[in-house]
Amino acid sequence: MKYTIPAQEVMCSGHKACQGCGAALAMRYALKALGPRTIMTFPACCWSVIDGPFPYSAVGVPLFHTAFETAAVVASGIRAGLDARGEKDVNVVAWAGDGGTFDIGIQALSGTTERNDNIIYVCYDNEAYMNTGVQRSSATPWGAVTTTTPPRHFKKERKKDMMAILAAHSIPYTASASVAYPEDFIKKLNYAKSIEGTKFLHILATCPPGWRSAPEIAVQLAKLAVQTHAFPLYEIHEGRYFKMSMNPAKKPLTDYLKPQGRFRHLTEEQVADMDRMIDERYSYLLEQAERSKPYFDAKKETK
Amino acid sequence: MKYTIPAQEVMCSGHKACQGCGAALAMRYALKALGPRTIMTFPACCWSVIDGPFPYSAVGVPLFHTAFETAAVVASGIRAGLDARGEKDVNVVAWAGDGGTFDIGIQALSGTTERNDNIIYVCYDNEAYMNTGVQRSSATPWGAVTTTTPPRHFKKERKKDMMAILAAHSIPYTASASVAYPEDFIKKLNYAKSIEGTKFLHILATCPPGWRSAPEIAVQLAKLAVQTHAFPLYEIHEGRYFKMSMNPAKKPLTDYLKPQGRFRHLTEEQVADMDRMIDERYSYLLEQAERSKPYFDAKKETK
Amino acid sequence: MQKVIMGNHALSWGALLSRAEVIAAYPITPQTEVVELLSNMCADGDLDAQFIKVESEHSAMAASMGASAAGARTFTATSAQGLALMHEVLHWATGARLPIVMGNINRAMAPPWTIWTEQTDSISERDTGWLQIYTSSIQEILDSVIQAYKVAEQVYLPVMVVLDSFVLSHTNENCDIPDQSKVDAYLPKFENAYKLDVNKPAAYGGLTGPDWYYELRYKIQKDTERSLDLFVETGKEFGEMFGREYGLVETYKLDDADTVLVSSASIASTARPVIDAMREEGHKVGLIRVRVFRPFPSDLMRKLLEGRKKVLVVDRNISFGMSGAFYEETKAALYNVKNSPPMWGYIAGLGGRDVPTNVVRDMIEQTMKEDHPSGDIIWIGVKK
Amino acid sequence: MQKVIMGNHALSWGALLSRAEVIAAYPITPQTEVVELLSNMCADGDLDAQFIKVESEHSAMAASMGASAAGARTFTATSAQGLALMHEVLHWATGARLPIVMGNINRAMAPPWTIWTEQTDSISERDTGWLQIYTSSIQEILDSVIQAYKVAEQVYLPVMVVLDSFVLSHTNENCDIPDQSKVDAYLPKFENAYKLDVNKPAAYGGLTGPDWYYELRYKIQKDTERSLDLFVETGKEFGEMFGREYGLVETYKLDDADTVLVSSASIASTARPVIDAMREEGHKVGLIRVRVFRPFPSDLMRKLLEGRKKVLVVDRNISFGMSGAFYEETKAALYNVKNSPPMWGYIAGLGGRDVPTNVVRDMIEQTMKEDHPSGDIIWIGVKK
Amino acid sequence: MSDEIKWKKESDMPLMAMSMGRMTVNKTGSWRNLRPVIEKEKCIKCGICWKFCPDVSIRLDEEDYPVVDLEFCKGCGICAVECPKDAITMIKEE
Amino acid sequence: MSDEIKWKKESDMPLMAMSMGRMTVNKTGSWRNLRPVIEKEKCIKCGICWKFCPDVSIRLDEEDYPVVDLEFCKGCGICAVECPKDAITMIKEE
Amino acid sequence: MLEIRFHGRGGQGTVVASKALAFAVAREGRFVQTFPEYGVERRGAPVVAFTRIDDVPIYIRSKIYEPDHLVVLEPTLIGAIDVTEGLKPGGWIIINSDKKAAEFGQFAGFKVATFDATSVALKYRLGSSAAPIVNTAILGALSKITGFVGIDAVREAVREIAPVKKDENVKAAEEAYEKAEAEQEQS
Amino acid sequence: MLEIRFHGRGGQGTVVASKALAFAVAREGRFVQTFPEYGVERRGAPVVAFTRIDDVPIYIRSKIYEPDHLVVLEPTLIGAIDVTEGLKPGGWIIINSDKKAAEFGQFAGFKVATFDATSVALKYRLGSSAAPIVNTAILGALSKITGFVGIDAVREAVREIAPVKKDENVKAAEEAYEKAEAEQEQS
Ligand SMILES: Cc1ncc(C[n+]2csc(CCOP(=O)(O)OP(=O)(O)O)c2C)c(N)n1
Ligand SMILES: Cc1ncc(C[n+]2csc(CCOP(=O)(O)OP(=O)(O)O)c2C)c(N)n1
Ligand code: SF4
Ligand code: SF4
Ligand code: SF4
Ligand code: SF4
Ligand code: SF4
Ligand code: SF4
Ligand SMILES: [Mg+2]
Ligand SMILES: [Mg+2]
Repeated sequence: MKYTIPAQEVMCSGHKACQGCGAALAMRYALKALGPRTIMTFPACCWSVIDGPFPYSAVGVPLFHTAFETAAVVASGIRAGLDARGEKDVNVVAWAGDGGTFDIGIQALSGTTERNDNIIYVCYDNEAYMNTGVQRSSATPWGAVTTTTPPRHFKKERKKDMMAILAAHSIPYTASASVAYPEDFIKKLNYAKSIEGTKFLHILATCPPGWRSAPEIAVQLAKLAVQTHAFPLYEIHEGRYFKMSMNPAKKPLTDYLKPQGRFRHLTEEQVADMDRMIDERYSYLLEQAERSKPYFDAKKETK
Repeated sequence: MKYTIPAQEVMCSGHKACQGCGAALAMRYALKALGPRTIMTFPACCWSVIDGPFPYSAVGVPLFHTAFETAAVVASGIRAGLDARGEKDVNVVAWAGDGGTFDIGIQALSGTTERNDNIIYVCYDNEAYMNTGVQRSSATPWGAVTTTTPPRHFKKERKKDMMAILAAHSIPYTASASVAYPEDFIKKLNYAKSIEGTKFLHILATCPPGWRSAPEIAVQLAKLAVQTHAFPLYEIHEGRYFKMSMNPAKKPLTDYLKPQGRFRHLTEEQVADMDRMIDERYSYLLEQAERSKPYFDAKKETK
Repeated sequence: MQKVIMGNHALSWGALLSRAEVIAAYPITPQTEVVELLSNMCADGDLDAQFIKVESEHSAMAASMGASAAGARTFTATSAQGLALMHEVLHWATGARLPIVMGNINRAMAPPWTIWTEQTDSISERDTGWLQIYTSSIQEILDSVIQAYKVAEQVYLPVMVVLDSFVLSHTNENCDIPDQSKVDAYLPKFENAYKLDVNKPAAYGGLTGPDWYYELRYKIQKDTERSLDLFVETGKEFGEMFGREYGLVETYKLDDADTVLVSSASIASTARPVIDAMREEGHKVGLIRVRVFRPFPSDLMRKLLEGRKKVLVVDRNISFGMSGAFYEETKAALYNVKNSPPMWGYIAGLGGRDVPTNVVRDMIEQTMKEDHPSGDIIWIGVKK
Repeated sequence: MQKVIMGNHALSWGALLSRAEVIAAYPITPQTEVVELLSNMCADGDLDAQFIKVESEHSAMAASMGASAAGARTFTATSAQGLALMHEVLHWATGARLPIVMGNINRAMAPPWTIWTEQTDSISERDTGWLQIYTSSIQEILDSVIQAYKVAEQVYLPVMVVLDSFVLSHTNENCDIPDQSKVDAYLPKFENAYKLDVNKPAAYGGLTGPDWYYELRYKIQKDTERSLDLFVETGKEFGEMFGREYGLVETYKLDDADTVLVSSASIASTARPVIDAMREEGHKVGLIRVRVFRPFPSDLMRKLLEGRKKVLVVDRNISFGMSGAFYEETKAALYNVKNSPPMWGYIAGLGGRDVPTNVVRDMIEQTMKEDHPSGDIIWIGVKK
Repeated sequence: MSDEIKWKKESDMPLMAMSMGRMTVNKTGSWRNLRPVIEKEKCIKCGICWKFCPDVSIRLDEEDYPVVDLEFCKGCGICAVECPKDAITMIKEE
Repeated sequence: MSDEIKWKKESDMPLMAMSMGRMTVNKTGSWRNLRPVIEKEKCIKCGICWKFCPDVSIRLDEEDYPVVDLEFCKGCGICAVECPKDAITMIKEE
Repeated sequence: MLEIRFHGRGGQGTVVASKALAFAVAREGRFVQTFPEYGVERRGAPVVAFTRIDDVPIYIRSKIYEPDHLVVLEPTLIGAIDVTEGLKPGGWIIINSDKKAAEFGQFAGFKVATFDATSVALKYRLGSSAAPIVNTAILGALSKITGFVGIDAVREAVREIAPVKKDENVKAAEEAYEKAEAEQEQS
Repeated sequence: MLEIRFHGRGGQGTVVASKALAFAVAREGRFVQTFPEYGVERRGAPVVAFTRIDDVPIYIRSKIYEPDHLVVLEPTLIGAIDVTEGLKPGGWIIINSDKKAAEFGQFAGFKVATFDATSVALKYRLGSSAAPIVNTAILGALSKITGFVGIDAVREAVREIAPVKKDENVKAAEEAYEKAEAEQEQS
């Protein structure tokens, strides 16, 4: 068989994720790329449960469970501890959900990024607080229903643009990725491993119960998010230079929304609004990517 | 006499600011624009002391002193409280230093901005933790000396680009201003008062003891910061559209650096490095302003 | 209106009936249902409140402070990690004299991660100046929120209404939902005399030196002590209006009891049938359920416990290097008392370890067997 | 080496001599000098440590946790608001069994803003499981940091070294700076048996149900109790190597004392000349300075206080609705004791109100005058 | 390592909540409502089913055919949806 | 309002630390090392000195000339530097 | 006091079943307490819930270790776990199953009754066909078989608690009530 | 025990003066304690610092209310505040002033000595001309006038504590030591 992603499995079966959990897939891929010389820290999130109860674990690498708001800076601390002890050649990874990244963890992340501490921060984004039963986060997309944004008061704020916020921190590398495109995800992690400083990866991770979707289409949905331009895959280098990872022809947004219960209440008009927002953002990204071409061309040359 | 700024004085004499304090000037101007129908909240910062000890106050408006990391969200709370009680027509202002904004308060600010709560957030930036005796903040510029970045280990990280970070939050209005240009500052505050949502103002405020500069040149230094492009004055509308408030011919950076003890240790080469960073950022701003012209032209027309 | 509701929803109903004007909260298991129901009540228009969906508990309390300072009646709820994250601003709410009411679901502290009940979270806020009510039934949760505002707004101090995670928060029980009009009569609209007011500008909380800080603290202590009487008064008044009276403690078969069990929350509830059973066997046992833990009802406890033969205190919390808090404080209260009874301290049910009747009985029996406490606290049910 | 240094620099020197490997801290008055000197020591190459300039105290402790979990010796320092902001992660450090050492400068809690000394900040962390040493001289601050690591790393628990704001932090005094080689002998390099190790992958702190959480807490309590012996042992060993012995408490003219003053930190220091003076006048007064407050040395306090005629406890902290913490806990410790002395509780010096010798004397004299404590705590020096 | 850990008493446990075994003790096969069945005939050994299984529950046999590990497969059905050859069918568990 | 507040006892105070007076009780003129002296002759009444005083310590007299309020002026010297006509000189306080 | 334990799988409505029973009992003016076995279990994992019923207020707040009766919503659990653990002798075991009670020979000493709640649920399209929600039907059956609570109260309770398809749920309960009977008593 | 109080203005080196004295005393093997009046005062505001000196360890940790002696770095403070508050009768008042001690008639009952530390500071360019740093000069004078501490120890202490211009500071102290004398004793 031809493996398009590393055969090695660091994460094991038996974990506690729901059927069809995108977060579980994301971890499986990440550990393939990172390998066993990796230390992880998780703030409170679904993965605090998925990994398994004491005295068991599923990830196969050292893991420090930490307080919800601390992932990035605990990783900074681990890195400093390793440096103090002369232990090089270990990936230090903060692994957090969208709530732990966009909301309660953003300050620690901002601090780590400002110091440019040498860690990889992975946010698996399932677009709500799933571990506590689907409450709104600032990563919840406009229009979605959660238990704190009921249908009549669905989420009226736009999804926080975390990539842009990180980019504004002049972070050396930030990239979006998706569980539907593991090869791309792994490539990005490999690049992140290869450079110094703070690296941020933003992974869209389907959550069947949270999105009120069938587990079997978890990968399909993640793919549709990219194909409908709702969740574009791209990189930002040095906080300034954009690069699209793929630029698929746009599929109708409803392909993505329809199978998800969380968008069921939206009127056609509202879907059109949403579509407009998505297109606007997408064209901004394309524009920035265009602007950044010379940078990447120059980079290629020097290689 | 021709007043170029409102004659009304809401702030009074007798406050505890050092001689030549830019933060005191900033407040004087702000209250001229805001007027007495304003409620303020201060996190820990020099203004916690400047305003005066219990049972006295200098600001002349209701003021809630709050914990260091909470300014933005306390303002959100005040606004919600007023709304609940049907009290309209009051400006709710969070007034914080750079430490309380760029560092320990960034999470609360990010949350408030994401909810787009209807407040004005003013950061008076003296580029370090002054109230505690000049420690590094993430607003401290590259190259500066503080008590935690001694000359041999001067600050090696660039000043966090708070305007860009806020812009990435799609904030309706963010603007930089300076105590050397009160008319501009007041105009911006007036605009901020006129629109709904979260507004952010970033004021450079000279600090003679912190910058190790003579008090009498406090306004001069603030002016030089603008004239050397070290602290450009501009606005960002809707998180996307840039507008330069002025675009002065660039003066030599050393005009700005020389009178400040905190930069005394820098070699010529290092000053040149700094200059390059400043130019790079400035041309980025100009580029963005250029890109945004159609937006402002359209805006003018609809007026 | 009679309903079967869960403990968390009793908090929401309490806030609704109290006409909370601003709610700022952040989700955490096992508190989420409080907020979800309040969100729905707001969405449905049943509750006319500003809802601030903050990004952390720290901000939940900070937003509550702002709202309360602006004069609005403010409610929030949290648990464990969330409560702990508020610690600095809990002190703030007290010092700023803000009558905020907060529900806290007792959950054990991490690490390791856990969600089951234990009081260490709220106990470790005992020094923040928040008044604390420990509830033991769904009905009491609802009623306590209303009473909490009544007391808070007279002494200008914040109140925490505490309930066990799952054992109360997720248990559904019969509950009388009082009429809004009656609640309005009991708890009128609040006019905060110290609110932020553009017509009376003042700065709150400015730098205070050794010249007056001490006196400000003294005032807090005096008002805290005053709240003891207020809890009794307002609890009586509540009884008159709603048929359910509340006090600082609840006693059961205490009058002639030799051996008295002191506990709180659900353990104290479970103890009632144990007392019944042992009484039937002829043992003179009685019960004190401590309801108000801050301020600690020291005088009352002295009155109730002086001269008893034996007292055992059961704590579902632990201050490492000392003991359970109810044990420690009951001892402290009864020190200097002539006829102070020997007192046994038990730790039970940490991290949600179930405390069924037989375990309660074991503790009483062990106490009855021993002449004198060994001095050490006794951990019941550690697997050894 | 003899030097005159300030209390804050004694913390820095303690960290330097302990060869702290990672420091993560955030400035706050009156702690800033600790961090500034450490920054300079790092810049000058005197200290080979990773310095993490975090954006808040919350992150200071979180970074410390990461570093400690990775096996590095970790130091931080804070005060008041900063300490309070760490509350959740203080619990974390305990539960994760991380031997972090932290200096805390006692400053009164806001609001109102204030910077002067009071112990309420550290007292309100008494339930987090951190061991706490209250110091009373510049020398003791330095020595305590070194001793703290020695204890922490044996019981895998974090230790807080506490000093009064300004009264100790900004006071310059003679101080012996021990030789590095001797300190190295006393405190060897630490190998954390539980560190994050890619060669022995394990997850730390995973979800734990009611089946085992209770036992994990029990282990913490046992190790906390074990630390009592270790404080004594390591304090003796310190005495042998450096000529300065430390224990759980420090006693002064206690042997034949009828009336015993119990206090801590700078008040206990100021009390010494008062005791001297009153002894000269023929009063049998003695002093216990509680040095280790967590774990509370209950056994020792019982031994030292049983049978005394009168005991007064002076607290520079207040748990509203209860009393000062040293009073409360001393009473709790001496409860169930046959010959328990009557005990008076005084509050003094909150918010940095100065406590000079005459105030200390007032409290002793008032105690000597009264037959029995009134039951209430006595606030000394409130302007009334 | 993958065996269930059975402690009797407090002293059997480590100092802190550290994992001593792997989650493979947790036989998640019991969660399954639907079971994936692979038709070898249709299979082209592309590995896509293996790639997308969130539960690491597809192995390859000696001939490189995918095999579902029914001890762990939760029956999410992703493999069936993703298989380009429709070689996998989900059937109801009894 | 601007008078100093003198309490004797705890019961004189408000419930919480709220301000009861304005900072004009604090005569910051005593901080001054240097004193600004205005030469009316040079002054063009542009108001710039007034505008840039961080201590609100310049008033205008009936003729619109600036007057320094020496009760509060801290002597920072900004007015002297900013005056476009060099009409202000800082002289040493004795 | 009656203590009843419910067994099912996450997603089947087990906890709601215990609550619906409580709602119904409360409507009859009695006291109830109901709570799930508190866990962080995901869909598909076994789930337990408890209900206490009494004529006087209920103070005990521990789990139920020795239930008087059982309700088993998911027959496949029988065998996988020991559902009868702690069950008091002579207690009812109400099983959602199309088998006859007699086929559960292992439950000697208890009163077994079966009712095919799944077909009723499917008939009224409650839940999905892969995972039908059987709680309202089983409640109707329980009412009939045990008489712990009257069908009128059940009807009201179901209407109150069902988030969607209120009518269908009521009908399911009613149909179950009509069809079910106490089939076999072992002792 | 000797208790000394220092008066000056923020920015003049008052706190450092108290520390330098402590450093010097410690070098002579005695015990010291020195601390500022803790405030948040800005530049220009009056500042107070304290030093205790003893031959045995010092335990008392309160402020000094009844100092044995005073050092006044800023003569303009005299009159503005009551510098002698609590001063023990017969105590020294060392004033930085170009006036004669006799001119301070208000200090009856104390021993007054003046020394023009400002000129010495200006001579060695310590601080700015607007705000000269007079602490090292006044210390030299204090050593000579009171003999509380020897000039050798002062020299070493000044060298240790001065952040810049170490030589100049030492020279200032020495020059002050040479020039100063106890001019007038009142009693
Ligand atoms: C301080 C604190 N607040 C709240 C919680 C409760 N909590 C645990 S996980 C979680 C949601 C996490 O959401 P996210 O980060 O998006 O991860 P997900 O669960 O969606 O995987 C919440 C609110 C907590 N553990 N700590
Ligand atoms: C939680 C907390 N940490 C630290 C402090 C101490 N502190 C008070 S003000 C301050 C510096 C403020 O800096 P900035 O926001 O830049 O305002 P500035 O003082 O420069 O005006 C610090 C660190 C505090 N009050 N609270
Ligand atoms: S709730 Fe969502 S993210 Fe969490 S384990 Fe289940 S599927 Fe995964
Ligand atoms: S330290 Fe700087 S910002 Fe603070 S009061 Fe003084 S001059 Fe103003
Ligand atoms: S059904 Fe899901 S869990 Fe089972 S093998 Fe397929 S992808 Fe894996
Ligand atoms: S995805 Fe289909 S074709 Fe590919 S290996 Fe799996 S079963 Fe075979
Ligand atoms: S010197 Fe400074 S304070 Fe005085 S009037 Fe001029 S600007 Fe104002
Ligand atoms: S700035 Fe100069 S010219 Fe202008 S008003 Fe002031 S003194 Fe006159
Ligand atoms: Mg999420
Ligand atoms: Mg600042």
